[in-house]
Amino acid sequence: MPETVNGVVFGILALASIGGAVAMLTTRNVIHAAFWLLEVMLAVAGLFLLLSAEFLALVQVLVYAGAVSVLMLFVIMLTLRRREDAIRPLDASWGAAALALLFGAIIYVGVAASSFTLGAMPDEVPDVEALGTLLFSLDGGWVFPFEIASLVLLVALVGAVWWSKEEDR
Amino acid sequence: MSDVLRVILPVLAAVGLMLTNGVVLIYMLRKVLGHLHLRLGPMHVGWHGVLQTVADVGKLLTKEDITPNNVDKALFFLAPAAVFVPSLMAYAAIPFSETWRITSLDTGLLYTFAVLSLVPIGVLMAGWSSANKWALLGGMRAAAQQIAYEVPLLLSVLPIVMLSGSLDLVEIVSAQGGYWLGFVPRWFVLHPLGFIASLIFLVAGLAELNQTPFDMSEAESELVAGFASEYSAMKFGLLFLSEFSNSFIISALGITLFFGGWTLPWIPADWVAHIGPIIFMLKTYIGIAVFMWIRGTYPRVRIDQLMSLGWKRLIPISLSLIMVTGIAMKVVESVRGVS
Amino acid sequence: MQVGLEVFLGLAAVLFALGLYGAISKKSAVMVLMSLELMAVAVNINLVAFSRFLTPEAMTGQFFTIFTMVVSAAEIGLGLALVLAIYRQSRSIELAGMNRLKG
Amino acid sequence: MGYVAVIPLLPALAFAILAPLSGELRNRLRGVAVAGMAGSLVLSVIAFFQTWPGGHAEHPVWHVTFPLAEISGKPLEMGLMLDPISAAMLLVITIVGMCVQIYSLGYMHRDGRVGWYYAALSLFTAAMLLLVLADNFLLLYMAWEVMGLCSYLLIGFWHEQEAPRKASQKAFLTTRVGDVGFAIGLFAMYNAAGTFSFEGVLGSAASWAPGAATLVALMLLFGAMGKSAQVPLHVWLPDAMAGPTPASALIHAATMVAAGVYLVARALPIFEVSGVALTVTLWVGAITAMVGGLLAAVQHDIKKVLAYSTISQLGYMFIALGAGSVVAAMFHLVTHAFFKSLLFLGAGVIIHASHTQDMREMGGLAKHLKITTITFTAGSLALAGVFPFSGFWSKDEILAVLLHEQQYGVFVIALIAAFITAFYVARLWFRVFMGPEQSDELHEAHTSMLAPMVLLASITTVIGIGGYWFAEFLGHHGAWPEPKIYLPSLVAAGAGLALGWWAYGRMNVVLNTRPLKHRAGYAYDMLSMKLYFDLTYDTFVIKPYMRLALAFAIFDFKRIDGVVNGVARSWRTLSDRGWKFDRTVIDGAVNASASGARALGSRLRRIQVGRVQAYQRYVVGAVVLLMLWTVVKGA
Repeated sequence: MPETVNGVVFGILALASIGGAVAMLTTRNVIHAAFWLLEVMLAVAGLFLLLSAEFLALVQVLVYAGAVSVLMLFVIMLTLRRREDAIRPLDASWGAAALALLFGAIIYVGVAASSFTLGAMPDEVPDVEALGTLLFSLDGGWVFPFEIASLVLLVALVGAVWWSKEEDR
Repeated sequence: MSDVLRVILPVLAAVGLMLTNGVVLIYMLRKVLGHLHLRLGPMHVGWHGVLQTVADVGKLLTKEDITPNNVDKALFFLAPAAVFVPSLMAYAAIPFSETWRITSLDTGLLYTFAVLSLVPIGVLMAGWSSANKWALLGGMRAAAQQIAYEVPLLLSVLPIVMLSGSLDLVEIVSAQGGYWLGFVPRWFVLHPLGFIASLIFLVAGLAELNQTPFDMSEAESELVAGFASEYSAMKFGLLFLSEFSNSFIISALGITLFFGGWTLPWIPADWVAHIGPIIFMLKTYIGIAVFMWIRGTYPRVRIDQLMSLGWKRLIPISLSLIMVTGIAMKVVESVRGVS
Repeated sequence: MQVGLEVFLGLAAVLFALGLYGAISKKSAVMVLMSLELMAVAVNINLVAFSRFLTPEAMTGQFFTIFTMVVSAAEIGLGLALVLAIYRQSRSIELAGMNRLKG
Repeated sequence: MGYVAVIPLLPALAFAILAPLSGELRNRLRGVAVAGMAGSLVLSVIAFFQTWPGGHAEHPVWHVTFPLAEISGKPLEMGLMLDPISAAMLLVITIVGMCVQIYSLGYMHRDGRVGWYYAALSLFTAAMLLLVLADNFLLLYMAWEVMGLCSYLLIGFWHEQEAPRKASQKAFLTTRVGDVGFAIGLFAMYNAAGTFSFEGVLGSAASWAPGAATLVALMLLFGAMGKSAQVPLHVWLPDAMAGPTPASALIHAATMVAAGVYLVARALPIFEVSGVALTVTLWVGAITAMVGGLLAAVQHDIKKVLAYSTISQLGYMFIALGAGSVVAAMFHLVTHAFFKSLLFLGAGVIIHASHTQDMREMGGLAKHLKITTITFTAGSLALAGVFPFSGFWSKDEILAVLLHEQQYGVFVIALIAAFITAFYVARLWFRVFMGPEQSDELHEAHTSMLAPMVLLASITTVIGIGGYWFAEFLGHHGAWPEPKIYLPSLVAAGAGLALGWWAYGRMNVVLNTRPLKHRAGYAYDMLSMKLYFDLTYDTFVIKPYMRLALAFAIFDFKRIDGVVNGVARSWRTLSDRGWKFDRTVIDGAVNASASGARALGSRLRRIQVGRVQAYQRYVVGAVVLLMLWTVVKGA
């Protein structure tokens, strides 16, 4: 029974994410594309929930949906000179399509040829508390990579502020 | 079938609560602001005007739903829902009492913030799709403000998470049980670090709600009604409703984090065990009344003042508060360990 | 229906290929950045799925996901700042116009 | 008793705090130096009373060593120790140092670099304290050199002026000559004893190879002569008076110049083994006492009188050492430190009041500077050796030792020196304090300057009586003065004072004629030329050296430069050829490869379209190819 529920939920989320991605690439309106991207992000957050990655799902919503999408929308709106500029040509490219298709096909072949035939998820379920403990424990934990990641973020923040400063340059 | 019921009933309850809350809050806002302005507010429909809101709802429901010509139709229709749904979802983790809540989550606090972070998207959607410069400006202002103040809001909560050691809202409330010195309730608002955190939370929360003194997004004198300018009838109603619902959620979060949630001090817990939700609602409405009090008292700040307050004051303060909390906890721990 | 690891991998592959297509075909810098995000998300699905199926206790993939999220947040912040800076210079965010560093 | 190690540390700490600061801040924080000094003083007093009653000279009261390194199997140890001699020295250094620092608060307060002055003073004090606490000759030598540096810094404190600058160089170089001797002595000592520690060296001195002890002793004596300004290395001390007066009081009267005496006193067993060295010490002391006294008698600069007087008194101490008496030398060192620093501090007040250093322009100060007069008089009488002031007792002890050792010749010289001392003391005193006033704005100094002087004067007045217990403290038998010694001594002092009064005090007028000059013109000229020491050095050392340097310079220009230029010219010719080769052959090859690369580049640049997405496609294409390869290979 739960297997079926899982399958149905996965099917919906997969449809949502792939459909959203396709819509994002095919819509001619940039603003709509950004909203479609948001939809994909939310669907992926759902996929994370399906994979019992509760914390990551919430971070996905908080970061990608809550922050990155809004940032995208802001930049789009700031770089449009007229409202009508939001409508853009479709930019279809057969070469790119062929390349991407080839890429996907090879990955598909690789996955199909691989030995990953794990049918069911293991019964052990990761939980948030263990995640936090592992993330911040000094021995065998991830605290140093985590600190480095925070440094990366800080540097990026400073860089972004510097770049987007209006005057004095 | 009971599984399905267990899912659907709480959702229906949340929707009901949200709608009732909206109706009640409109009346309350009118009355509170009226009395703050030394006037009476609505008086004619029903006893002391209690039915005024009901009449307003009727008006909203029956009005013609106008869709202006140039709007981006899909987004224009989606926007009210995009504002309403996250606001509704946020009720899921609020603990009205130890047992009265829609779902129990280990990460309830994070969940609430994640859901609330989706609100600006709906606002942007509404602002953009309206094809109206007031709406667009209002929407962008509101979104920028909410994005900016989400950061200090989240950061101000982290000391509480550190002190109580959990993201679970129920655990945070139960961490506030007991007394300091035998009579001071262990509410985090009475904790020296928690007090500073609560002040930051109050300011950031007000900004997050686009409430006076931070209501640039719908400053009537500048932007008509902000991102909601072009909306009418029930779509407008939804936007309005979710705004009231948001202030309910922020107030409820504040009550949970700093004022002991559904508990009452000095009264044995089993006496009030069954009226926990009532206590919680009362506290929440007192919090909302404080918001309204501030709204009726303070003038509006300028947008650049708002931004610099958020980025240059609140974020550094809350970051250092986190650091101080960590150090203080280590010190206390080592002192305890020694003695 | 059983949802196995390879199903997640396949979904991620499709999303990645779509993102790749967008990244190399779109003419607008913002659209390219959005496509890059799509690719990053596809990678994250892979990581989390591997983590769930292979190391549910150690959660290695989840940690990597946290780091890729950090990196892609940094990337998107810088990318958008760059787009804004370029827009301020040339009033355009068309990638075709961004060839002033060409030797 | 580990706190003893803190005694030199406190002033060192004060230096470490003050030295890196900016000038302004340093000036304001000079109290740090005073505080460090006060701390050292308190600890020194405690250390002294813990050492009391002394008497066990062989075993230090407190001793700590730590290994520093190992040299060919032999451990090199450094350490500190406290024995009665150290304790007495500690007390003298810290009391005088404290007085000088307090005095300087008033004396130097208008100087713009007073902070640096205090820093240098602190460093000096730290080094001196370390020197007396050292338990080995090497550490002693190190502290010794640091003191030399501080002396250089303080003499040249006003380095904007020419005289202090030259004087500081002279002092540094002259003492350096002695220090070379000291260093050679250390090498010889290590060669002979295999250690530097006092215990090891002095214990084994008796068993050294013949001549080794003499060499070591003479070399150490040479070093001591440089530091303690003994003839013929005394020339730097009078010039050193160009430094600030309080610094002179501390360094060039009370402590640093006494370090030579301390060194010889420490190393006296080696001298006793040698015998010859002892005699040399005795005669060096006698000649210095004589020369210093004679030269002091003809100086007009008040500070130079005191400087030559210091030289003379240090000669006295060497006489005592030469006679083999550590007690007499150390006792005179102690009393001299107090009364001579008192005299210098008094001279500072006098110079301040009368705005000149020339005694001929002074006079009548007694009426206006009452406290200064009283304290200065006490110091003068102590210097002259008048009962009951301290100088009487310590000189008496030296004379007693000479008589006991049957050194009658030196005994007579010492008596004459005492007579001369009394004479120039009287000359100084009458010239400065009596006679008509030469300035109408004479005023007494600030209390912060007078208080240290009063303290030193009271010490000077009473300390002499403690000679008996001082000897006991150092582990020898104390003795009270005997008439056969103190009678001649008193007579000599009285005669000197009387002659001084007759020549300078009798007439209540300014003397523009000099009685002595009239009666013995030739001798006076000789003396006023400082016995031709500086002239001799100038003629026989400095001028030939300069001439030699000039000759070398000319040789350098003419011959060596010619060779160098010739080599350069031939190199130039050679490189000219090389350049031509370079142009045609090597550059040709390089240019050929460059144009080849350019041709290649102009083909390759076509793929550099400047569009991001084109590059992206290249990358993705490459990745796809790689993946294809992997999949195909894997299959």
